[in-house]
Amino acid sequence: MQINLNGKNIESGCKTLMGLVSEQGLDTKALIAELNFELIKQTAWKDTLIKEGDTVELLSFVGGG
Amino acid sequence: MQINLNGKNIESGCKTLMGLVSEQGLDTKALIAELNFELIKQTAWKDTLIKEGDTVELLSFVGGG
Amino acid sequence: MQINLNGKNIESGCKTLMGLVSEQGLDTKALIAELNFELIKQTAWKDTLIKEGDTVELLSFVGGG
Amino acid sequence: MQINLNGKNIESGCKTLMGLVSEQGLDTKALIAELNFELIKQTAWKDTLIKEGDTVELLSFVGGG
Amino acid sequence: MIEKQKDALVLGDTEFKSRLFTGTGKFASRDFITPMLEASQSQMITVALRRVDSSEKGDNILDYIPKSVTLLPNTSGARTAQEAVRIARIAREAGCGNFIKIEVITDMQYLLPHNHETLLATEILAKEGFVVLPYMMPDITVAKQLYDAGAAAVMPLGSPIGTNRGLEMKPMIKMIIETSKIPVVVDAGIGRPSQAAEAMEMGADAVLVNTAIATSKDPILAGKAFAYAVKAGRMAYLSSMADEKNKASASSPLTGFLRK
Amino acid sequence: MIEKQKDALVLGDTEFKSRLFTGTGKFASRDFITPMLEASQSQMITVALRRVDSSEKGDNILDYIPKSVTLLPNTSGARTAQEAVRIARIAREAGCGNFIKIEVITDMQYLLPHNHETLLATEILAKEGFVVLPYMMPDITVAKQLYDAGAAAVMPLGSPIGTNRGLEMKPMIKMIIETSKIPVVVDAGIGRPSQAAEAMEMGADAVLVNTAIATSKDPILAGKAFAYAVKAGRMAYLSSMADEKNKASASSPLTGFLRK
Amino acid sequence: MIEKQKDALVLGDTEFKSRLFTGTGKFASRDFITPMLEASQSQMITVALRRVDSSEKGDNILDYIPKSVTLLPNTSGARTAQEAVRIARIAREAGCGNFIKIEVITDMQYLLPHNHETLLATEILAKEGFVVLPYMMPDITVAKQLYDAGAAAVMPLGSPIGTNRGLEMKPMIKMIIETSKIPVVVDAGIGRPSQAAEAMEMGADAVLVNTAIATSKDPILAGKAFAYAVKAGRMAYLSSMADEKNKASASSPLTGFLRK
Amino acid sequence: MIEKQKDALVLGDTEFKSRLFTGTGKFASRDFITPMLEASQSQMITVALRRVDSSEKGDNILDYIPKSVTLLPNTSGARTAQEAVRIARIAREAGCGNFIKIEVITDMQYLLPHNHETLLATEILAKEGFVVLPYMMPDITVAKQLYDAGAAAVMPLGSPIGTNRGLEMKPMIKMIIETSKIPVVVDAGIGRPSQAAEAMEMGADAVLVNTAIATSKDPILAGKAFAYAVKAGRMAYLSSMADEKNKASASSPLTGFLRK
Repeated sequence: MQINLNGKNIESGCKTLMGLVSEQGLDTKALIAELNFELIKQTAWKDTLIKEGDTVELLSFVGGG
Repeated sequence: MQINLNGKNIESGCKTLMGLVSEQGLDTKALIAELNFELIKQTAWKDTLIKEGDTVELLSFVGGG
Repeated sequence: MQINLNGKNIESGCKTLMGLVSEQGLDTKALIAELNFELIKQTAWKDTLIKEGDTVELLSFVGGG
Repeated sequence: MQINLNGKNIESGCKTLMGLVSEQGLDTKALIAELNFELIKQTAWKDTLIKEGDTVELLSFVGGG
Repeated sequence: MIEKQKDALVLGDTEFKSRLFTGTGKFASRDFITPMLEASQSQMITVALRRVDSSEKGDNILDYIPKSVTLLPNTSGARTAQEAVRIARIAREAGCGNFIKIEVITDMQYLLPHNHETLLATEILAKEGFVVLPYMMPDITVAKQLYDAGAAAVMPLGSPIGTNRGLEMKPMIKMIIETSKIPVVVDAGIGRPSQAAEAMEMGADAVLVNTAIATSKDPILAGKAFAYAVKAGRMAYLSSMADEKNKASASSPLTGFLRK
Repeated sequence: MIEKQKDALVLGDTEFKSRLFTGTGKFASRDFITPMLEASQSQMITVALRRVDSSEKGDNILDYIPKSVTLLPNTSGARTAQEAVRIARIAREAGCGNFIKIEVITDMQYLLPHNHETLLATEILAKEGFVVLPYMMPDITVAKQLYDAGAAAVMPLGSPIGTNRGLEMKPMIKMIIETSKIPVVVDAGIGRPSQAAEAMEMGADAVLVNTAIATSKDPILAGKAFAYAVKAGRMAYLSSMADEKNKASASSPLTGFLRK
Repeated sequence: MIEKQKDALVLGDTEFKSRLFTGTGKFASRDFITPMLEASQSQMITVALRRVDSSEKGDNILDYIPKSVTLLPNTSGARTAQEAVRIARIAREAGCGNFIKIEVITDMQYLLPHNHETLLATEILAKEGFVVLPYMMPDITVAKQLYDAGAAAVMPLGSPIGTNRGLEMKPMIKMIIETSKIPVVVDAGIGRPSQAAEAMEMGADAVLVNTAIATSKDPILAGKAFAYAVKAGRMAYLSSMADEKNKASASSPLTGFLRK
Repeated sequence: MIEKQKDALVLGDTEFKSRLFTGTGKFASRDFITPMLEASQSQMITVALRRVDSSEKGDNILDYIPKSVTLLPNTSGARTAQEAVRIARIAREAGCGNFIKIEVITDMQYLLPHNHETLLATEILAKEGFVVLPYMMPDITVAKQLYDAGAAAVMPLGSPIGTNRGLEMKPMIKMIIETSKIPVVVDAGIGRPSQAAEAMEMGADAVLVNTAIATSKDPILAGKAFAYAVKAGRMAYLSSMADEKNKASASSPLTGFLRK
């Protein structure tokens, strides 16, 4: 199915947010996830289902002044 | 009758804007008049009637930077 | 006899530098003495004779930047 | 004969200051000449004899601040 | 930035040969105004608008200003965009032409302008066909907004009005000059001809000087002094002088006098 | 300090209407010198003296300087008082008149003058009837010694020669101006008309500008710019403008527009 | 202004002994962050929020910051109030606490903040219980509006971010300090300990330093240097030193050594 | 310039860990001196020498100075090299050690030092084995002469004594630091810790501060403040911070928050 990840449309077969994150090969440690502009705590990722057309933002803190 | 002149309520017997101006003993040369927030050209002052409760502003240009 | 003390001519009856210093009622603690432009250590004051026309400077350290 | 011109020892056959100047191929217009540290006016150059060991300085005004 | 070949400053449809704008405030006597304008050759001068009170002598300050000089009424006294707009309309209806200096101040201690209210007033008055010259805190973001709002120029302050402290805000003004698509006029705080020249050297299109001229012991001579300084600074800008250098460089040949 | 009523600068027996002194160094072509002098109306200009070498084109720099302009030969290249004295004598004997700018430099990195050798040269040359203008590090003690030694003026530097950094030494120059019994000419480092104006505003009697004019893209326009700036600064000084203020003060009436 | 007797800076419910705020940007390696915080004893540090991309090494910058140090997420990247608000909310929900540095920039050339959008974001976030520290152009009018909007402090810039030019905006910052009812933190442009000390001497309540520490050859020593400077400046402010004087005054007795 | 690896300042045979020199002048009470020295950890302090008069309380200022602190008698009051030499000899014979600050002043208005008399005194006293620290007008030529004459360091003034105006002579001091083969101590005019830090950042080896500490409302806190500032400036110098930049550079990633 098609979902929008960090502004790009991608094809994904994952059913959960956790699945999507692993699929992207991202280290979860520093990760922050928004599903349709709502923040999802990491503990909830594996139970959070994603569906066609969802918008996902994966963010993290970086150095800044 | 009562009119509001430059923010103060005054008692006046004048019927025209020109009358009011002379009553105030002001030199008309530099004068600008608003009747109820509308500018009245000097040429029209003598034909401009004023009535109870009117608001009159008499202004002039001064030095400024 | 006449001696010159700190730029002023004074009359003194003292025979020794120590005598002169006491005569002036100065606390010796902080005092530095020159006799005829030569420094005399405090220990030597009582044995240092002064004679007519000698020049004596009595100095001390003060606050300075 | 050997003379010292502007700090360098040179060989010259000229008998007069004027001769030396022309030998150097210098435009006389802007020229100032010292013979043995004494200024010689241009009008006198042709009558000024130079001899073995003389020191000649040829100077001119240049741009400066 | 102005167009170099033909060095005139154009605001609205008016062309200004003089890049020195002056003001009518603070003169010991109004009689100084006309000769000061002559001496300085200034072609634009500010005036303010106030309620009359019977005590004032009634002569008209406009009578001291030759017709050839463009009037620049200011909106001093305004504390909101709305008040500024109202003053501007009265001034125009009163026959002062359509130039307006927007001045909105809520800081009564340092008399520094309120940029956002100034922006709002600029939007309204530009739409009404005024030639809008907003007096502003030097702020590159606001300068761009004023341009978008239709301002004819921006007038950042050099330092607080009447302080004579000159270009305290120089770095910010410099950035505005570098990036502005409309003329930049340095207004307020210029207390010395050298400061006016400095503003012009860095590329300002004009300066507005009132206090320094009006409060000098000889306002006519002072007006002339600023006129010369503005010209000097403009010429320096046009002749593109060399920048500051860290190392000294001799103006005479570096060889010793009798050395090689 | 100059005498105010009749505002001319007198050095030796010569009276100068222009308070801008110029120099002949660093011009891309000598052909700029004559028109620059016309444009700037400068009445005094410096030249240097050097050994010729056959390679140089032989034309005479003096031919580019109108007779009405006073020549100010400098002693550049001198590293001791003795060398400076010798150069001065040659220059005078060569018919350049009796003005001399003493310049003795041993610091070959920043080209800053040697005050003590300069003082020694001044003593000798003043006795020989020269009109001595010593170029100096701004030092109030040395300025007084130069006066005692017979200098006609003192010429403290604004900043190192050729840097265009302006009045870096302003506080020291200010003290010299305040206390000097002879004219003070700010020499070296002035790179902008605004800086020349600033020097004049604080009471300098004249400025000497060479590099900034000679190295600008348009030396003639630049010369004119400095002439205007010097006049502007002088007028400002004479019209005694108000000082800097810490508090703002309105140039328009402080009453709100429709408030009392 | 802070309360003198007990000299601690309070923002929200948190008390800060150190008046040096630091940042996590621009370090050659994140490994400098922890020791820098130890050396500087800074108790507040900024972080930014961005989209991840797979290329980045995934370690968490927050792991380099001891729990005792307050996190100050900034809204860098925001070009409108709405974007700033969204970043602030994410940061808080992500467990970074409720401090937020509002940073809204549309000027991509000089990176100067947009005061009006910053004001709008402050109003919203203060209502939502954030401790709002807005980064701003020094503008006394906007500073007052930010106070009215509920800001916990104002953070005017000293000079453009990353320039190390120090307190270019000193006069404006001074006026803000004089009039502000909330703490004033000088943010951006501070490139030297001396500049940090200068800000504290004039009464700033704290300074935020990132670039100067992170880009120095020895960020740990540099962090310590700024810590000392901030303390020095604060002590100077509290010991109220004498002002500048125009006249010299001797520190030794003025009598000549052997004179009366 | 000092040797970096082992960062101690060596003058004569003495090693100084503290780069803050202090003075005993102008304190409201001598009782401040001992605690100020403790708080500031200063290891060198100046004293002056004068004729006594019977009115003075006779206690000894030297009793307020711990033995661990090096005494630096000054020659204040001297108007010639000879007077300075005489004071130096008395001070040494009186048991104050062989450090001497040469101070020769003839300018009684601004109290600026007489460089040439100072040079002459330095030559004589260095030959007699004194550790000579000459107080001087910042003059690169004289600094070199003082080195040749055997000075242990040079002490150029920042601004006139007691003015608290800081590094007015910064450009000249900078050149001296760049070229000096002996330590450079900035003496006089430093009125704020930030100014002391600034001097150290540009590479000064130490600073001498008296008036600013002695006349502050809390001389002990002020002494500590200057100690911190000197350390901060020194650390900044050793950690070689980045220079000023003309262009801004972000401390957070420049990508928009949700943009690429």
